Parts: sequence; C-alpha cells; structure tokens
Amino acid sequence: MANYKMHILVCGGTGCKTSESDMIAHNLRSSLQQHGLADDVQVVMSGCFGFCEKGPIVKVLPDNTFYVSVKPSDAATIIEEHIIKGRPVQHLLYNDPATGEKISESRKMDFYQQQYRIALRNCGFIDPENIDEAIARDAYQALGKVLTQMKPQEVIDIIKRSGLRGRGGAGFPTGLKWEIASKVPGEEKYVVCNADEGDPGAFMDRSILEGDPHSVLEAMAICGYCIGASQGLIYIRAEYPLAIERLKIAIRQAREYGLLGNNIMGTGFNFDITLRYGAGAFVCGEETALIHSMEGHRGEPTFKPPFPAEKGYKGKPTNVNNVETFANVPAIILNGAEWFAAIGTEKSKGTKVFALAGKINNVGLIEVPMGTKLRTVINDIGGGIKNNKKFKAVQIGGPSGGFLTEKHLDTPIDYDSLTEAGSMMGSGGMIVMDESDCMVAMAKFYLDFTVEESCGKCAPCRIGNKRLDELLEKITEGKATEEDLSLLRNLGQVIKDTSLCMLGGSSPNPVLSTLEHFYDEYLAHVRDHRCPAGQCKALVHYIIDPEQCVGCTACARACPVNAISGERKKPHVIDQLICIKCGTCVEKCKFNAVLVQ
Amino acid sequence: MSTVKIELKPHQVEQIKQICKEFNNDPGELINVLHKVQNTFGYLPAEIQELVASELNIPVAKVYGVVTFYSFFTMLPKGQYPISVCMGTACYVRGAEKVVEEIKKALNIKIGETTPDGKFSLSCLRCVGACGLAPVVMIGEKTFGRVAPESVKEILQEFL
Amino acid sequence: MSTINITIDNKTLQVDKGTTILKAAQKAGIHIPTLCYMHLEDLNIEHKPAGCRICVVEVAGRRNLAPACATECTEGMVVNTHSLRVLNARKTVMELILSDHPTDCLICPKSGNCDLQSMAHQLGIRKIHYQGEQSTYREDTSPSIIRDMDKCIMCRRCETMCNEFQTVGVLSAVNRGFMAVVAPAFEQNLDHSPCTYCGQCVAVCPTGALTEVDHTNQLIRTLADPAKTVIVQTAPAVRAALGEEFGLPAGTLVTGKLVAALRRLGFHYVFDTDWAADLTIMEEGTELLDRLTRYLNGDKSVTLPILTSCCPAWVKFFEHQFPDLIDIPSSARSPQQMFGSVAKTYFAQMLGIDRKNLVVVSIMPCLAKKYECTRPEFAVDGNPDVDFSISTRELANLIKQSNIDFLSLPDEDFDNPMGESTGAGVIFGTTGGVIEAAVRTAYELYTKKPLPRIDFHELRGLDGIRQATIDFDGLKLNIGIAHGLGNARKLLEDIRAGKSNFHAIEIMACPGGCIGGGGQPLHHGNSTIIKARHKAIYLEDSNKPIRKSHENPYIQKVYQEFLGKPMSEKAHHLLHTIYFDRSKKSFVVTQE
Amino acid sequence: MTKVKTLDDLVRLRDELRQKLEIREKGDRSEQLIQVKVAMATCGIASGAKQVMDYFIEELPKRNISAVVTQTGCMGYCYAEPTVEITLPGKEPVVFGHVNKDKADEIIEKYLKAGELVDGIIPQTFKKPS
Repeated sequence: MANYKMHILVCGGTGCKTSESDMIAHNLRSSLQQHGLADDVQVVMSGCFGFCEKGPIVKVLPDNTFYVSVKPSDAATIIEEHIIKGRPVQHLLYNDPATGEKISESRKMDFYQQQYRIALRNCGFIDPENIDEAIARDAYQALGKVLTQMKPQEVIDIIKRSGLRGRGGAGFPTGLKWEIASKVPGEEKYVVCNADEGDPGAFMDRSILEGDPHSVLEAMAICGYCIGASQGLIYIRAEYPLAIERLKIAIRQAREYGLLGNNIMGTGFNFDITLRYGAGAFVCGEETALIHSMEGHRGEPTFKPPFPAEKGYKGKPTNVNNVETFANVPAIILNGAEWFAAIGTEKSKGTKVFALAGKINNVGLIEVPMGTKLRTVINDIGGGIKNNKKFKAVQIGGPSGGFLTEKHLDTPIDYDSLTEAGSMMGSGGMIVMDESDCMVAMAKFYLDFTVEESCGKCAPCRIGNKRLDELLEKITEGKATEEDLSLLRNLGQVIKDTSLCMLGGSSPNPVLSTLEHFYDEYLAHVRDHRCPAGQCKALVHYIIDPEQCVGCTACARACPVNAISGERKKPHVIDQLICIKCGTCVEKCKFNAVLVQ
Repeated sequence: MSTVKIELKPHQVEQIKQICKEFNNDPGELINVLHKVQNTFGYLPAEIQELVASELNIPVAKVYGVVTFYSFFTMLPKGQYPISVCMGTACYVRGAEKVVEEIKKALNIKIGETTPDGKFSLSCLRCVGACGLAPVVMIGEKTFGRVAPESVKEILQEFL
Repeated sequence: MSTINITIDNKTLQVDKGTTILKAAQKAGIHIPTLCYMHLEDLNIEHKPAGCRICVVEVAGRRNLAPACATECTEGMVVNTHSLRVLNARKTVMELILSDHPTDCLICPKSGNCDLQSMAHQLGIRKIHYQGEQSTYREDTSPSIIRDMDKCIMCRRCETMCNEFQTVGVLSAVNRGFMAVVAPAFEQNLDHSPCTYCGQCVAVCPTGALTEVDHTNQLIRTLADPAKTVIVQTAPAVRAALGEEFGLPAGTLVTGKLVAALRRLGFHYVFDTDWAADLTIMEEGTELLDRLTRYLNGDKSVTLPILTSCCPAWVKFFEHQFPDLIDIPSSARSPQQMFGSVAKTYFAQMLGIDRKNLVVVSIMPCLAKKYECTRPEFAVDGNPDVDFSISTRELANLIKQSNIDFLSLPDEDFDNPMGESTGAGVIFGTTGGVIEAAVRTAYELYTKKPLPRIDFHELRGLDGIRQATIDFDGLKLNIGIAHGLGNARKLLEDIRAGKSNFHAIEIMACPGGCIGGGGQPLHHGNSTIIKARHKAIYLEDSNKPIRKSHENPYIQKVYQEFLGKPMSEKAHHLLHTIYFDRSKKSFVVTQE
Repeated sequence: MTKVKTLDDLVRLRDELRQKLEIREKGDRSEQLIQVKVAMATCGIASGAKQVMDYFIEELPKRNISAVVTQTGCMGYCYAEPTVEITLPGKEPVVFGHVNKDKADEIIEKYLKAGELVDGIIPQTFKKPS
C-alpha cells in the first residue's frame, strides 16, 4: 500500500473544473507516474477552495503551498520543481496585490485570513467522493453521538441554544423549526434539504454539496432523529450536475457503510435520503413551492399556514432547511452550542457563507463570522475593487436583497443589521459594483429576473413586477417623469405588502433600496435625461474630442453604420442621428478621443 | 409555447413507457420522469407529453402546465451545439449582455431559437457558478470563460 | 370547539378556531371584497388560492398585509379592513389587474354581470396609474364555449371546477409569470381536448374570459325567416332560474311567463322538454326493467348498474375517460334529442312540412347541450334534430332585446302535443330527479301496483354522492346518485373495479344537476341560489296534477300513433343512441 | 466494504483513517508543529536523503511526535549531505549535516523531544534561498 508523504489537492469545484482542473489532476498523476512517485504523492480532487477568482487552485501539502491560475501544462513543472526539487513554482504563487509579494501559504493571504470556516470546514480539504476522508474529519460522529447518547429534545435544545438560524434567507431559528416539526403528531414525516439555489450569482450551497456532501447527509439524519422522520429528500437544481453526482456517490457510500439506511449504528434508527430535481424555477426555493415541485406539480407557493411542519410533502409534517444550515449542524453537536454561540453577534450566531462576485478583485466563496464588517469583506477578503475603480454599492441577497452603499461599509453582517439597512441576508450572494454601474440599470437587471421567475399565481407579483420593470425601462430610456418615481415607490411598497410569497414580498427591494440610496441617480435619468454611470444606452452620446483625435480614421472604418466622417489627419465627427451607440469606436480609438457622455 | 409535430416510433414509445415504469408510474414523479425523458430525447414534444400523461394517468394539460412552468424543459429540439450564456449577476456585471448580442448577430438567431441548419441553439441561463471566469459561455460540453464580445466569432469557428 | 377573541375594525367578537378573517368579518357585518375566492358552501366547494390579493387586510404586528380569505384568526388578533395602507394596496392591486385586462367593457358579453367590473366600481377606480404590456392569447371557439384569455385574471376558479370538482382535467395553469394563463394542453382549442362542455368554468368565471357561444342572433334571424316553422322546447331547470335575470328572488317559478315570452318572441309552437323527459322515462325505465329482469334471470350478457344518459357532459365524460364502460349507460337519448327527433318526424308529419323547414330550438340551462345538437348521429342528411340551443342567460338577454316586460307578462300554457308534462318530467331539472321519475314509473310497470307514495325523499338532497334502496315489492333496488363529474368518477371507478352493487345510477355533471348548469344565471359564488332553485323544482312537481311519466296522456298518444311501444324498433331508431370511444389522443397542431 | 455497526466502529474507523489525512491536517497548522525539511536535491538523494526522510516519516508518529516532514531543494551544504533542517515552533531553524538513520534517531530523541542540541549542526552563515 502506498505510503503517501505528500498530498496535492486540486480544486474540483464547478468553477475550477470549468477551467480544466480535471486535466490538471490527470497530468499531475501521469507526471508522478513517470517519476516513480505515484506511491509517494497522492493527488486528490477536492471541493471548492473558495478563491475562484484565481482558479484553478492547486495546493501542495504538508508544506501548504497554494498555487493559483494553474493550467494543465503546469502540472509537470509542479512535480519536477516542487515535488522533486522542493522548490515552490514561483510563477504559480499568489501575488499579493497590496505588497506585490508572492505568498505561498494560503493562510497568509488576506483572502483567507479573515475567514472562519464551519460550513466549509471540509471544502477544499477532503476528497468529496471518498467517505473515508470525511470520516477521518469526524463525519457522522455527531450522528453517532446523537443516536447513542441523546434524546431528540436534547438535540433540539442544543440547536436552539446555539442560536443557529436558517441560512436560506429569512433566518428563522433552526432549533425552533425542528421543535415545531417534532411536536406535530405523525407516523410519516420528512426532512427536506433545500438545494434549489437560484439567486443569480450565488453558489454557496453548490460548493458545500460538491465539497462536503456528507455534512449535509449527516445533518439530515440528525434532523430526522429529532423530528421523527425516516426519510429525507434533497431538492437540488438540475443545473448542478457535479453536485448531483457527488451527492449520489456520497449517499451510496453512506449506505454501504451503514450510515444511512436501516438500524444505523445498531440504534434501531432508520433514515435514508433520495434526490429530487428542480427544473429551473427560482420560486421553488420557497418551501411550499419546493414541496409542490417535489410532488410533481407546478412550483407555485401556497399560503402559510399551514406550514410544511404541519402539512408538507405528501401532506405530511415536513421540515425544510437549506444546505448551509444543515452543514453547520454536525459541528454544533460535536463542539457544543456554546462554542457556536460564541461566534457572531448577539442575535446572529456562527458564520455565513457568501459568494463574492462582481467588480471585485477576489471573486470567490467565503465564510466569515456573523458581525464581520462589509468593509472587511470587500477590501480585505475581496481585495478591493477591480481596476482601481471606486466602490459604489454592494448588493446582498440577490433579487430579494437591497443595495448597500459606502455609508453601510461598517455595517456588521448579520440578519438584523442588513434588514435594517434595507437589504437582507438572503442566501448569500454578494455582488460588488463600481462607479461605472448604473443603479437604475442594476435594479432593472434584478427586476428582469423576477419578472421571468415570478410563478404568476398572485396578481401583485405577476403584474406588479412587470409594471415595475416597465417603469424602470422607461427611466433608463429617459422617457420617465418624476411622477413615475413616486409611482415606482408606491408600487414597490404594495408589491412587498401584498404578494403571496417571499419572492414577490422581496422582489421590489433592489428598486426600493436604490431609490433610497441613489435617488439622485434616478433624478438624473428623469430630469436631465442623463445616466451618470454612462451605462444606459439611450441616454449616452458618443462624441469625438477634437483635441485628442488625430484623424487616423480607425473609428470611421470600424463604424458599422458609417456614422463617423472626417478627413484623414483631421478630427472626425459622429453623426448622432446615425450612431447606434455600439461602442465600437471607443474600442478602436487608440487615443482615448471618443467620449461617452 | 411553440412546438413541432413528430411521430413517435414504436421503440421510442416503449422507451418512454419504460422510463415511466422506472418511477412506478407515480404522478408524484412527473418532474423526474420529464427530466429523464428529456435527457433521452433532447426535448419534450406534445406527443411525448401525451404519452407520459397517459402512462402516469394524469391529464395531459397538467403535464403541459408543468413543462411550461420550468425553464429547464423545452418543447423544441436544441441545436447540435447548444450555446448557453450565463446571465448570473457576476456575468451580467462583467458584460454577458454584449456577448449575447454578439452571438445573436453572428448566428442571426434570437434567444431560444435554433439555427436553420440545426447546428446552434441559443439560450441564457442563471449562474453556472463559475463567477471567477465571468462572463461564461457554454457550447455543448465545453465552457469558455472571460469571453469578450470580439472573441465570439473565433469561438464559434471551432464548431463549424 | 374552542373559540377565539378578535377585533375587526374596532368590533370585538368571538369566533370558532379555524375561522378565517373573511368569515369572521362577515359575522361582524363587515364585507371584505374578494375576487378569486369562491365558496359554494352547500356543494362543498371552497376555492381560496389567495391569488388576487384584493381581500388583503392589516393585521396588527404583521410585516405585510394578510389575505382575509386564507388567514385564520388567532387569539387577540386585531384587524383593520380599511386603513389607508389597506385601501391603497387594494386599489393599487386592482389597478394592476385592470392594467392587464382589456377595457372593452362596453361590448363585453359579461358587461353588467362581471365581478371584475363591479369590483372596480366598488373600489372606486377612476384611473389606471400603471399601464404597460398586456398579455394576449389566441381566442378559442368551440361548439359551446368561447375562451378569450386576454380577459383572464388568473383567479383559477375554472381550473378548480375542471380539475377538483369535475376531474376532467382539461384546464390547467400553463406558462409562468406574466404569461401564465389557464388553458388546455398545448394551448389547443377546447374541441381538441376531452372537454365535456359542462360549462362549470363559464359558470364561475368572474370576467368575460369564458363565455358561451351566443346563438341569439341566429335565433333572431331564424324567427324572421318566413319559410321556417320555428318551435321551441324549454328544459325544466330554466323555469326555476330565469326569473333571477329579471330581479326575482332565486327559486321563483316563472313557467307561465316563460311560455308567454317565448310566444311573444315569435315561436310558432312553444313546447316543453319535460314532455320529452316523460318520454325518456318510458324508454329508460323500460330499458332498466328489461336489463334488470334479464340480469335477475341469470343472463350473463347483461351488465348492471344501468346509468342515466340524459346529461351530454356526462356522456362525453365517460366516452373520454371510461371508454371501457360505454356499454353500461342507458342507450336512451337525452330529452332534448328525443324531443328533436320526434319533432322532426312525428310533429313535422303532423304539420305536413319537410323537416328542413321545421326549426327546433331548445332553451337549456346547459352549454353542453349546444355541443350535443352538433353530434352527427343526431342529424338526418345533415339536418340536425335540434337545430341549436340557447342558454337561460341568452334567453333572458333576448327577452330584454325584444322589449318584453317579462314581469308583467301573463301566465300562459304550453302548446300540444309536445307541451304536456308530468311532475316526473319536471324533476329532471335537479340531481336525483331523473332516477326518482324512473322509479315512479318502473315501480308501477314492474309491480303492476300503484305507488304507495310518490315522493322519494331518500333520493333527494344536495350531497355529492347519495344512495338509497327502494323496495320494489320485495325486490330491493339499490340506487346511486352523483352530481359533479368528480363524484361520478368515484362511482365509475367502483364499477370498473367490480365493487359496485348498484342496480341503477343517476349522474348529472353540474352541481345540483341542471339547476346549477353552465347556462344558468350566474350564481356569483352564492350557493343558496342553487338551493332555492332545487326547492322550486320540487314545488313545481308537487303542483302538477299528473306526476308519473307513463300517465302523461300525450306520451301515451305518441306511442299509440307513432312509436308503438317503448323500445320498439321505431323507438330504438329515434330515441336511442350509441356511444363512442373518444379516449384516443386528438393532438392537433394549431397554427397561430 | 466496512459496515459501521456501532458508534465504536465509527470511532475506530475514524482514528484509523485520520492518519491518512494527517499530512493535510498538519499543513493546516504547520507553524504550531515541528518542521522537518529534508534536502532532496540530486546530491541529497544520492547520499541517502530519501531513506532519511522515510525514516522520519515512519518514526515520528511511532514516538508520538507531531511533526511536518517535507522535502526541500538543495540547501547548499552539499559537502554535508544528507542535510535536514529542523524548526521547533517559535525557534530559529537549525540545520544538521550528515544525517543517517542513527543520527536521525539521536536528533529525534534529543533535539525534538528535549530541545538539546546534538553534534552535526551546520552554522548558518548565509540566508538560504527561499
């Protein structure tokens, strides 16, 4: 048997796989083979490391060297230089943008320094397709402890005391949810894991399922024990093939080990898990809609109560939790409620995983203690704004969330502070915007999404969001009036107030929060017919600065509609009536002579 | 939803019946059945929906109601190389819209359409999770990251 | 049951646990407006998708507004039904609904009878602040029903009736979001679907999205044609409901005025479908006894129960859904069609005119009757036995168009020979009536003894499925009754599974039977209206001098002069029919 | 395939499997551990560095010492190969020359366990290339 002296972890998350990390692993293995080191060095495909910006990631252990942006062709170099000669491959190391120094160890990188990993504890550390590695990291120990040493109510009490709240968005106390489901009488109950992560720009749940599926399976079994259910269902987006594959493997392995199935660890407790697939409907993240979808219906939400805890899947008591919520549970059981409750703020305990994206240097998946300031996340972990532009806003909570601005940067990230600031925790998408982003256009982007994803059941969401979207369109085209802005605000309020489910109940948030924080920008659109960010096509003009133009004719030749005229070596002019604002001239001009106003 | 008319061959009918049977002809498994059938046939034309409805003993209107609710299901055949442009927020912020425009122009089709030669079809999808590579375009099984509008033609060239 | 204390608009009251805010408010005399909500209490149909959001109210301590129709009261709840926040939200939502609805009220068939219109009025909407794209769909016309889904507000009542109550499953919500609409599979036309044309979708539609195919103009033209003799038959349920259209309370019988009005409209002869109902009893009752006797004598080729066949929606239902059972229903045609075939033979001969110059019009509480007229087996050389059918609503409209002051009309009598009817014919109009009429006749034919009592209360009522055992002088006859096709389905599934021990079953597609038909004046969700009509039918029965079909002198006459005896060859040819297996898929691509 | 029949089974299995992941676990907290770096360039390997490294890897767990054993490139003391650099937590690295199994044993027993220096230390006269 091989006695490995070194391990090389290759990120097998969807992001890195997209950049051929499979090929990297393959090349690493064949290079090891060539050098007769196959038995000395183990190559492992792990879950997501989180640092997606610089993917694919390769990590060499035990020296803990962190390679970024690795290409398959780099594999041989890593083996020959690092493994054989012991010299870190310099050009693959992370370059600290602040100091310009190469950093070889991930924990010395700003990106990781401020993070605290509970839900992601095993992501990027173990091979998610090998249950042994999970077990070595205490997987199923919590389940064993619960089954052999605790009564369901004791477990529920621990979860309650830990202060864990639902990570899917609304933040309902998890222990309380379990307690309610446990008290509803019923022979047949269900535990459902909501893995229908649909926020555009969010991939927290997927990364957990891809990187550490057993943590979720274990937690579902614990929940089953607490509420008296023997069946679990994971509702997962069909768009997540890798997560589905890894879940299937994990379930199979857990069954083989007897960690799922009948009479788990000889305790007489039975629990098994099956998968249900979403089919591209954002609203199915809402728990009643999710349940209807699992039953083979259109994923339309129904009025609550009855809550799923009373009448859920197949009309039976059902407990629905999100992936990240479940992933926290085993750690809480093993480390104690007090340990968990010590992390975070008074009302928001533990950590939260965010998918950090947008105009930021370090796009990736992060986990920070509740209460961490936005500034820390954006500037330290995120490495600041891309291309040295100015920070403008951060949008948290996807289409349900709101925009936060400069003045919110010192807001601690927790459920209540974010709500108070006019946003919401949401599931964890965090999109950073810079000065070149038009807030009206961004609000419209989210509304486009909502309009497309509204199920159509209730009038305010079905028609109201469409009208909101149309009003926003009017504004971005410079055709709106100030009265439209007050209509916009009233409509947003009414949609929030009257919609059937939280999709409609939160869909106006991007509009309302931008109206609140960027009213001037709206005014500029309606009053001056101007888009300050220069993003709204209908409101910008392309003109040539005669001072800068050298008359090279590059723009005129490239213009698809022949809107540019001018003699050679003389300043050119754009005919505004012909110009279609495609931006080609800007790209072609080498002298920055084309201005967008 | 527009659709095309097809005639199912006996072995295809058998295949679909078999899939329904795998799920015990349980109406609760409708979505799983549709997933599997679409995986097998590429799309879900009316004839297939009628067959599935009768196998699961539910009204075909209900099947159609489900098919049209979920964006994953399609009643039109996809191109040989289905092009999906990620429209997640990260990709949007990094210019996915321009990329879509460029593809539309290059292929002369709209979103949801297939080129007349059946080679390409174009769709947008929500976050594929490769936000670090934004904007992301998937053509068939292949993924392209950090796609610039200018590089669209070059990328498509690979598949011609 | 425990009670709960709540406060609504400063009134405190006690309600039972489980009571919704809407019901509690009603108790306090506060009528919260609703649009999608529908509760047909006596029929056990409650539809509360909480989708329109018109009924939202403010509940103290709650983040958002609560739909009164679906929110249950909790102890100490404080509700405000007309705060500024509520009124603004309610109006805004109404404006939104109207912004996606055509504003062609002036020419809409539902104008004046439209829930959306009256709600807009009630809420004082004077301007639609939110304007934008409207969702549009292809219009669909079938023999009975027009679907103009541009006017659909997604209340989903039709979907509930079609699926939960009727289990026909033709209508489903399709698409998503702004383009969501209720439609048949593939958004095809209804006539490519297993639609039974029961018209219950039309009966509950709050807008002009679902309406009947209007034959009144055709009728006006026909009546003006000097070459035609135009006769009319009117179904039993019509007389118990027509008065509602003229402001009379539900359940007012207007038989005499109905006849007078029809005469003034210009019909040459005003006849009664009840006469044909008596004829139906002769045929169906005889068939029942024949099958029963052969069955009791051990004839293995005979199957029981026998099912009634006078409801065209029910006939189409079993042709689509239970084609394996099409030999069980009685082969007797419906009264409408018996009337038509006798009129165009017997009566045409009597008048000495060609059937082509005799136009038979029916006034029906039903939309499926429009379709039934068009079934090819009910035509001779392309000339239909019944030329066309108009609904109770269309008749009311026509009377108004013709400047007839309905309420001041004198009571007049039907013409003969096809206008005389018995109480048995009348009760065809409500659930349980056909089988009671059949029992009255079959009992006397079978036992050769006079009925000891004429009223079979055990067969009456509004429960969806009822059963009774009638003693035929020693022979215990097990009778089943169902109204609503969902209830019918249950009985049929038992039959299919060999678990049924009924000898005879009556089935009506509509709630309450024909009195609740899709062509009746709209009940707007008030089921007491149906109850009142139900009572009126039995009142008409008890007022009739003759109450058994076989005692109808004009029925006896038609057998003597024309048909011979029940189930004779001629009767078989004119009064019976065959059924078709319609389960084959009929998918057709409709081009835009 | 292993069937976990009791919690004890699971605990036992975990303890067994843990060793396989030890390399990774250590990497995660290397600064708190003793680090043993064996120079494994051509010169080192030629003089038996690989055997020395294997010896450390096998012996340390047996003697209950938590340490990270890694390889490194040529340290520049080719005359003294095999060379091993040891860093005790919080202390400056110390380089030992001419390390064979016996010497390794002595280093483990004295320096690693007790912090006593042993013969063979190569004085650091220049900063090694990183």
